[in-house]
Amino acid sequence: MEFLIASAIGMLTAAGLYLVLRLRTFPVILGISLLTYAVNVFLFTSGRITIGAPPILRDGVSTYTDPLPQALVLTAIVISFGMTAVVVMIALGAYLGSNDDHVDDQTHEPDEPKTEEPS
Amino acid sequence: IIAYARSYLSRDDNMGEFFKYLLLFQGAMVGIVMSDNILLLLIFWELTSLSSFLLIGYWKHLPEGRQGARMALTVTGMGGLAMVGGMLILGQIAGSYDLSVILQNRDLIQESPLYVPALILILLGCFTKSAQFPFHFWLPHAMAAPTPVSAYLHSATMVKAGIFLMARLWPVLSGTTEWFVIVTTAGLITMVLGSVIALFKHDLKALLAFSTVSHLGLITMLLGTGTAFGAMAAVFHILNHATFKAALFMSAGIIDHEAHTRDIRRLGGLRSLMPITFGIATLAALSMAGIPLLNGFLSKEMMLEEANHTVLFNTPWLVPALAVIGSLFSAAYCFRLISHVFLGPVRDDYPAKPHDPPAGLWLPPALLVVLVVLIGVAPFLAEPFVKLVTGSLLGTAADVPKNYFKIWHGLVPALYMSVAAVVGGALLLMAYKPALRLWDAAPRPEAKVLFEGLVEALVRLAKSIIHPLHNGAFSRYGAVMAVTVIAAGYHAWVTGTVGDATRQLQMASPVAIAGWLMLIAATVGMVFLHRNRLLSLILIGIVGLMVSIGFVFVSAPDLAMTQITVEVVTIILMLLALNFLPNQTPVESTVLRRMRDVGIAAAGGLAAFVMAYHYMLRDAVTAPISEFHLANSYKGGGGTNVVNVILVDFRGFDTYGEIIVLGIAALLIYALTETLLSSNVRAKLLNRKPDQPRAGNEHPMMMVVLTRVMMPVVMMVGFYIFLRGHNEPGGGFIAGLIVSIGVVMQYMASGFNWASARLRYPYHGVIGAGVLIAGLTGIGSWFVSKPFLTSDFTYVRIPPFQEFELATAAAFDLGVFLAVVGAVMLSLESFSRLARRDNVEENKHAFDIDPSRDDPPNGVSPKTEGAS
Amino acid sequence: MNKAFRWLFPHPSLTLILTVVWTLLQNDISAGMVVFGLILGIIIPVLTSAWWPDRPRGFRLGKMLIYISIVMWDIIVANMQVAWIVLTVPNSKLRPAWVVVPLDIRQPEAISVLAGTITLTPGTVSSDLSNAGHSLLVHTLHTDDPDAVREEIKNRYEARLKEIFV
Amino acid sequence: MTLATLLTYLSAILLVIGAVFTLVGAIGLVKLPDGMTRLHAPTKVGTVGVGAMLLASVVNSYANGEGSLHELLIMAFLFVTAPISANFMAKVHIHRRACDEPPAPLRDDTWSTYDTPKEDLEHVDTTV
Amino acid sequence: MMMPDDIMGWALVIAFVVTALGQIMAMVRLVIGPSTGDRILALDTMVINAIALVVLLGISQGSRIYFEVSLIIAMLGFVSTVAYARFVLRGDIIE
Amino acid sequence: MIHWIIAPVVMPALVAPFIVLAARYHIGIQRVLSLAGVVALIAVAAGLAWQASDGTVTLYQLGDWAAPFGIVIVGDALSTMMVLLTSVLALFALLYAIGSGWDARGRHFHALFQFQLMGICGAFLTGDLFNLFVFFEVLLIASYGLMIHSGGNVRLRAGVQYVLFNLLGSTLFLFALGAIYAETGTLNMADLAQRATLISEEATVGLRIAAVLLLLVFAIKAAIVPLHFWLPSSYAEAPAPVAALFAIMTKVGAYAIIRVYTMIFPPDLEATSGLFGIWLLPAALISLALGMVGVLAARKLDRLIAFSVIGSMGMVMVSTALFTPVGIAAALYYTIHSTLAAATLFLISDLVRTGRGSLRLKPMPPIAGASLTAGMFFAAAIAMTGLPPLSGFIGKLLILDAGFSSPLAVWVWATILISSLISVVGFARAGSIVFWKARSVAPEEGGEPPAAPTPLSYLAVGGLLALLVAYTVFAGKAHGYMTMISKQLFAPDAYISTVLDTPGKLSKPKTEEK
Ligand code: NA
Ligand code: NA
Repeated sequence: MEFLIASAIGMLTAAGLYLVLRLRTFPVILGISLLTYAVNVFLFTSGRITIGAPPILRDGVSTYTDPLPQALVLTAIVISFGMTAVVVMIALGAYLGSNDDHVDDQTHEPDEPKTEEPS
Repeated sequence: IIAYARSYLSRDDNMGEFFKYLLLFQGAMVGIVMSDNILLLLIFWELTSLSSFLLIGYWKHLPEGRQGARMALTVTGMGGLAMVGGMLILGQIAGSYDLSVILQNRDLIQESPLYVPALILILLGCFTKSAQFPFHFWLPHAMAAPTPVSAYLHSATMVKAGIFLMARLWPVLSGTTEWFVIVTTAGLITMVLGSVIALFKHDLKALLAFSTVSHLGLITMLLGTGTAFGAMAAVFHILNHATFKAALFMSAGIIDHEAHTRDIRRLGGLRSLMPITFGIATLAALSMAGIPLLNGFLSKEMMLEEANHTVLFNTPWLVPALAVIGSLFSAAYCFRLISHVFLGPVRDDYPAKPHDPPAGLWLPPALLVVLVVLIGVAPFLAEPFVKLVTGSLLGTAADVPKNYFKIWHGLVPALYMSVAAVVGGALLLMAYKPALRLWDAAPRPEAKVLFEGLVEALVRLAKSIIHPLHNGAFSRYGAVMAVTVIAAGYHAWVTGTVGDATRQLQMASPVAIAGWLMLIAATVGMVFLHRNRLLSLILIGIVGLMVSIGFVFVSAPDLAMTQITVEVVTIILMLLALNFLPNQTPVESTVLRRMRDVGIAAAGGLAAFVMAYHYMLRDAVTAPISEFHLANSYKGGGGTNVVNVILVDFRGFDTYGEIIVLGIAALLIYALTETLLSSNVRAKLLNRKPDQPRAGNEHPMMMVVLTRVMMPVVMMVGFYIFLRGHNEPGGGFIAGLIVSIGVVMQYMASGFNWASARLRYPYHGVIGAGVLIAGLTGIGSWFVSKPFLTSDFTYVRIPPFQEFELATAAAFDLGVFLAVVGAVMLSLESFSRLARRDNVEENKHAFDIDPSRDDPPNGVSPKTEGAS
Repeated sequence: MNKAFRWLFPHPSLTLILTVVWTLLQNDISAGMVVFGLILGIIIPVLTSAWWPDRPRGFRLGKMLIYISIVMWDIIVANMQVAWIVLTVPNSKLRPAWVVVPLDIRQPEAISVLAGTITLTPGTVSSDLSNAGHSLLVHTLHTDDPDAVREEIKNRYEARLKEIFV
Repeated sequence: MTLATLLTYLSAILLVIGAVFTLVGAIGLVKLPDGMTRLHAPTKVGTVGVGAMLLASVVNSYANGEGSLHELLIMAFLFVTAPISANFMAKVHIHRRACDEPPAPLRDDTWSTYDTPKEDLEHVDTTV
Repeated sequence: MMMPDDIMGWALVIAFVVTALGQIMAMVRLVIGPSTGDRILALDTMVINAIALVVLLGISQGSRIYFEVSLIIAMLGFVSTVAYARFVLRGDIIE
Repeated sequence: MIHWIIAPVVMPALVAPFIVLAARYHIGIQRVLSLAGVVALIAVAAGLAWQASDGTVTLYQLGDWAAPFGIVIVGDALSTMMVLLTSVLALFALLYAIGSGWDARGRHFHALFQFQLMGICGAFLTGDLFNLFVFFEVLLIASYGLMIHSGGNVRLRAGVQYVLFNLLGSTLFLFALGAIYAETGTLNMADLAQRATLISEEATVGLRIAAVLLLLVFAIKAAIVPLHFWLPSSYAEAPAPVAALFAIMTKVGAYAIIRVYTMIFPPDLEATSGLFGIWLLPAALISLALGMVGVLAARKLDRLIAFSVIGSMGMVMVSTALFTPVGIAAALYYTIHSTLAAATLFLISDLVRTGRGSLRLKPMPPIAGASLTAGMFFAAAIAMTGLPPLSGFIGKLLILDAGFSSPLAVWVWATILISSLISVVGFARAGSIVFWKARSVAPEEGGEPPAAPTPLSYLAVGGLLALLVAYTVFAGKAHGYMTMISKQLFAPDAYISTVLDTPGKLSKPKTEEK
């Protein structure tokens, strides 16, 4: 069991990293989502694995899985959801403005006049 | 000097600014002299460089001004930093930054291994500031500054700051061979070099500047000898030089001001035109040349005397010889100054008609010259002052020499030497023309060009380092970060010790293996199929589904529900975005690059695997705090769903932050949408053509009909999940997502326009209300003098309902619920507002095709013409 | 009075459904739950009624129940048939076909229910509606006689629906 | 042979039935030749399979004494949503021309999916 | 009396294994496609099977805690299926 | 029950939603509310700082749950000082935003600004690591919003990278937290400090991994090379007042490092010994050098300032990485200085932009309000490059002094001295190009002269400069205070006992139980 979960975390991380290193915003964002899955599961496992013992108090039941990591993961899921929405929006805005969804900002010299911000 | 400057500067220059800088500078100089704490001294020291930068650069529009200023700042700044280093070392050795203390610890300092570095650093500072070889080049280029400045700066004070400091530290630093060799050599070379260059300068000020350099060299050399007599000579010469050089600079200024040129070749014959200036300048120049009865002569005698007793590199004749050569050239340029500027025939091609200036200009130099003569004739007047200063300089290191100041010492070698120098100088001037030709023929480096070149080269180098490194290549940034993290983690791992596993491995059921297989398959699929973006979205849907199921499997129903709902909303968001983005990701990176990325990814994956596996097989060092949560969730939190109690009670503060994150996300998305729609993007969006022909029937009937029943049910389920969250899986967050998805369902069925036209929620308000409710619930506990977010609960019974719980946590959860609904809906709304095109008219009805509505029996509906 | 009723119950059947759903959710049929469910069943439709502007016309619940039971039975039977087809008939012998069903019923709800029924009774998937909603495109997995399929649909289901949604 | 036992047997049987149907659905999904035919197996056979399992859960709950009916709700959801999903997927096949051309409708002039907005046809040809 | 529980146990094992198998087969279809419709269908199938898995888990643990999960999957899986389909059909899923 | 300590978090967290709820369409009301909020924040922060100045540690148990089971807010000298710094900085950034009209160039500026403050204050005050993560996210997502405020392609493209990079950072943070909890079973810092000592030397990897990951997370925030790549573009492209506020964000990373690696993983902790000694100081030195070289290389004023921020963070980290009381004290002194200096420079860059229309380091026609702007620029540059008489010089001396004891003393001194020479050259070059060369270029025909900045803008900048001067004048006092703080940091017992020995709802401290 532990091996399955750990290897799944590893696999998700690897795939996530690979996609994060791609050149377009869309795969990069997907990669980050994969990383988020990986880290959420990892964070969950920090309470170790217990099967069939959800942390819902029941009379006469004494073993529960560690509830704290679950709460933490829940928070993490929510936050990374917000983050994903934001990064998708910003990436979209950048694409709509420049018709270019490269994540690398090399289409222009960072200091050339055309980058001047009219403000 | 200030008096002089006022009448000198022309009206159109900004006097205020100028005097601001000038006074700043003076303050700094005074500071250097006064301060007894070396840190304070350093401050003033740096301040002089700085203010001189501003002073020199005062005439901004002249490029020489700017470059001169920057060169001065750079060179002296560098020296200053060296000085900082040296001084701090000194302080560290002496254990105090008090100058008086440091001066007490001569032996301690000179025995310390850090003495040499300290000495070198400090001398670096002094030499740069006093323009000693090899840093003599910056001074003359500071010439662009208005005359009084350069006069003051260069002849009188700033450059002497270095000398002053050498003198000040003389007791602790001098007397060692390092000191002697470095200082004396630098001094001698500077003296000779300076005078030689000065002789061949045509710009009056340049000539004077280089002569200053040479005289500073002289003084340095005297200090370098390390004898008390040398020190006294130095002090005396400082005094004399200050007088005649300042006078000369002012005269130069006057000439420049009157004749509108400083080029010696264009001057001459001014004797008759401006007699007063002539008198002043001549006396000062002769003094500088070392003619008896003028103060220059006296200190020069002492210098030659000292030189006689100085043996450098075990060659007794070296120092005297150089000294003579130096003073020979210096005599030569003094004579040249007199003859080529004032003597000779009156010319008719001066740029302006020169005549003596008003007293306001010539009086100050005149006074100085009076001093020159006075001291020259009656040296004993200066003697007490000089000896006093020397005494304070020597401190405990040595006693003030007994020698009296007199004009006639008898036929000592020094006299022969100075006669030789003067005569030689006169002869050299007669042979000036050929000598000049020789000089012009001789190749020599132009300091300014070198400096500019150096700085530009530096800048180029810096650019070649910085710009390729920070060229916006995120993929490289990410790679660097990943590698860094992995490396640091690996280092931590190998330098640590691995304990034995304390937990048993659990058997994996076939179902778990199947789920694992699918997760892996989907993940790998993501990597190989990510170029087809829609497909990769479907795959990530699978990943999410599997993770959720996995959560159910490992007894985390709350997580599973959250994951799956978040999953759905995320996918909807991504689809909304993908609608604008290209549907394919082209192949761009080389195979090599992809190999590199695979390597990094594999390493990262391995690291994550090892970590996870390591921790899962070992227990925490002691019982985790969650035991408390399990034990007190019901007693103290009034809920049996411990996860939910943690979220809204034990760690409600996290949740508070979490919903705020969501709220911000929505506000941000909304704000950006507004910005985009008010920019040129709007037009682009309005007449955007779909990248492929769309199917007909925007709002299918069946979907709408279903939604009408489904949506209310979903709402109810959401409400249900919300209510029971505290005791069973569920809670405000999941409920919020469910409800929003219900609304989205409606949007998808009947379209955004139709749905929001019928029922418009003020999503901003919902978010704000949510966050406020959560916050106010927290504050509520203040009124029972409990900390923020302290929860309380009670059980009430209203027939016919059975007893149910009322908890403040529920109010907090309500805030969460509202914030989530508002955030999700506002984001989705913003996204879909981008998609509004102007050529689509708002649909009147919930769905397009409705025979019961528009039914000409077996007729043709308005939509049909023009269909394929 | 009538207006008040209409306002309170924009969609009585929906209220009923919601009440049932609530009791099912709570998984206990106590008075309190039913009452609470009823309250929700009233509130939610009122809140969302804006999205259901045109009230459905008459609707015969009894016949509907009969219809549902028939469909249930068909589903069970037909599922076995399809299972058999899937397992036994090789792809080469499989005879899928399009069937076009002209519609006599007009009401969206009726059409939707019909389409749903067709889809749920295996072997047929209602795939599309004509652009004015007068015929339904049905895909059959395996049949030799499309017309028979059409007839069955019209007689067995559409006829009944016509009586349910008047 | 108590009622509980009977119910347990019943739910076991239902489980197996459900399993069989689920499997058939999956097999159909893999085996059947083209998009439209593949649509048949899982959307409904699968649905019934899950339905059976849900029933099993209900029965089982009664077998264990605490009766619960709420699985029926899930069933209801599945049964009302399945046709819509199927309909949409069919539309996808039709729109993407992933199936053979259906005959023209009897009364109207085209199927709603083919009813592509005019402005789309101006700049791209419909063959995707 | 042991028999019924054994039978139940076996039935559960069969159900679990078969459903898992179903998932894997659906995954195969999802990967090989060929058309987007097939892939959406595969996803939809997997969602439904996922519900089955959760229900089975509930039965095997004799716990009702997992009801909400399966309920939500049932409700929302449908939404994502429709969303994918609408994207293929119309591009804009909320128009 | 005294609630002041929570105010810096709650106040902005109430002001912001109220602005969203009530004043969404009235920039005027927004400005008033926002300003009022910040002023109140300053008052509270000042009070808290004064309260903590005598070494008292104020504990606030959220939800009345005792640490480590609940989340606690802890106000000690360091955290309250940072909060005060934040609020003061915020005031001037806000004044400038209003004065320059930046806040009206997009939606929700003030709400985001308040949320940003909430996040920063929370990060400084919290005593719980996961809660720290949450506040990091709050301040980050608010910063995303502020950074892309008013849009524009360049800004958005820079924004994408900024967000993505920080998302990676957040992910790393979660990995670290998972490791921490898995290894120690707690999240409360004080409790961690105690549990870390329980680790046996046969099994240290768990804690070491956790510690190093955490350090890397904070290093990203502190923009230490090679984790600094997110900074230049995002700070350069961010609206000036936002960039000014961002000056404090890098310090959050520095703060976290100082807090965690003096209290939880102190230098003398066996389990984590030799974890980062060999690379942290060098990395800091490289950051310093690279930042200042960047100053020399930059082609635009805003990027130049951004690089100088990296450099100054390098300075802070150099001093921090010594992990000696003297070093930390110097680091703290320099932290405040560099925050103010960087903020001032960013605002000035916007003055230049307003007057000149461009920040390119190319000779251009004279700028509106040149002399005043120039004066301010040189003053700020003097501070940033560490020339006397301003606080930068003092800070530099302090750090050099602290570095004397390090085994790498030679490197430390060489890097600091040389890099500050480079920065002097860089700033002098930039200044003379922007303000002096301008005289030699004739204004091009047709182009209407850009408007001069508003007085309020100048007031904001002037205020910051005044602060810098004051900070220099009272350098002695300030450094004394920093020394006190770093003493407190290296003797965290008071902190730990206050946090862990205070009973809460349903719980007594361990010490009493046993
Ligand atoms: Na994240
Ligand atoms: Na697209």
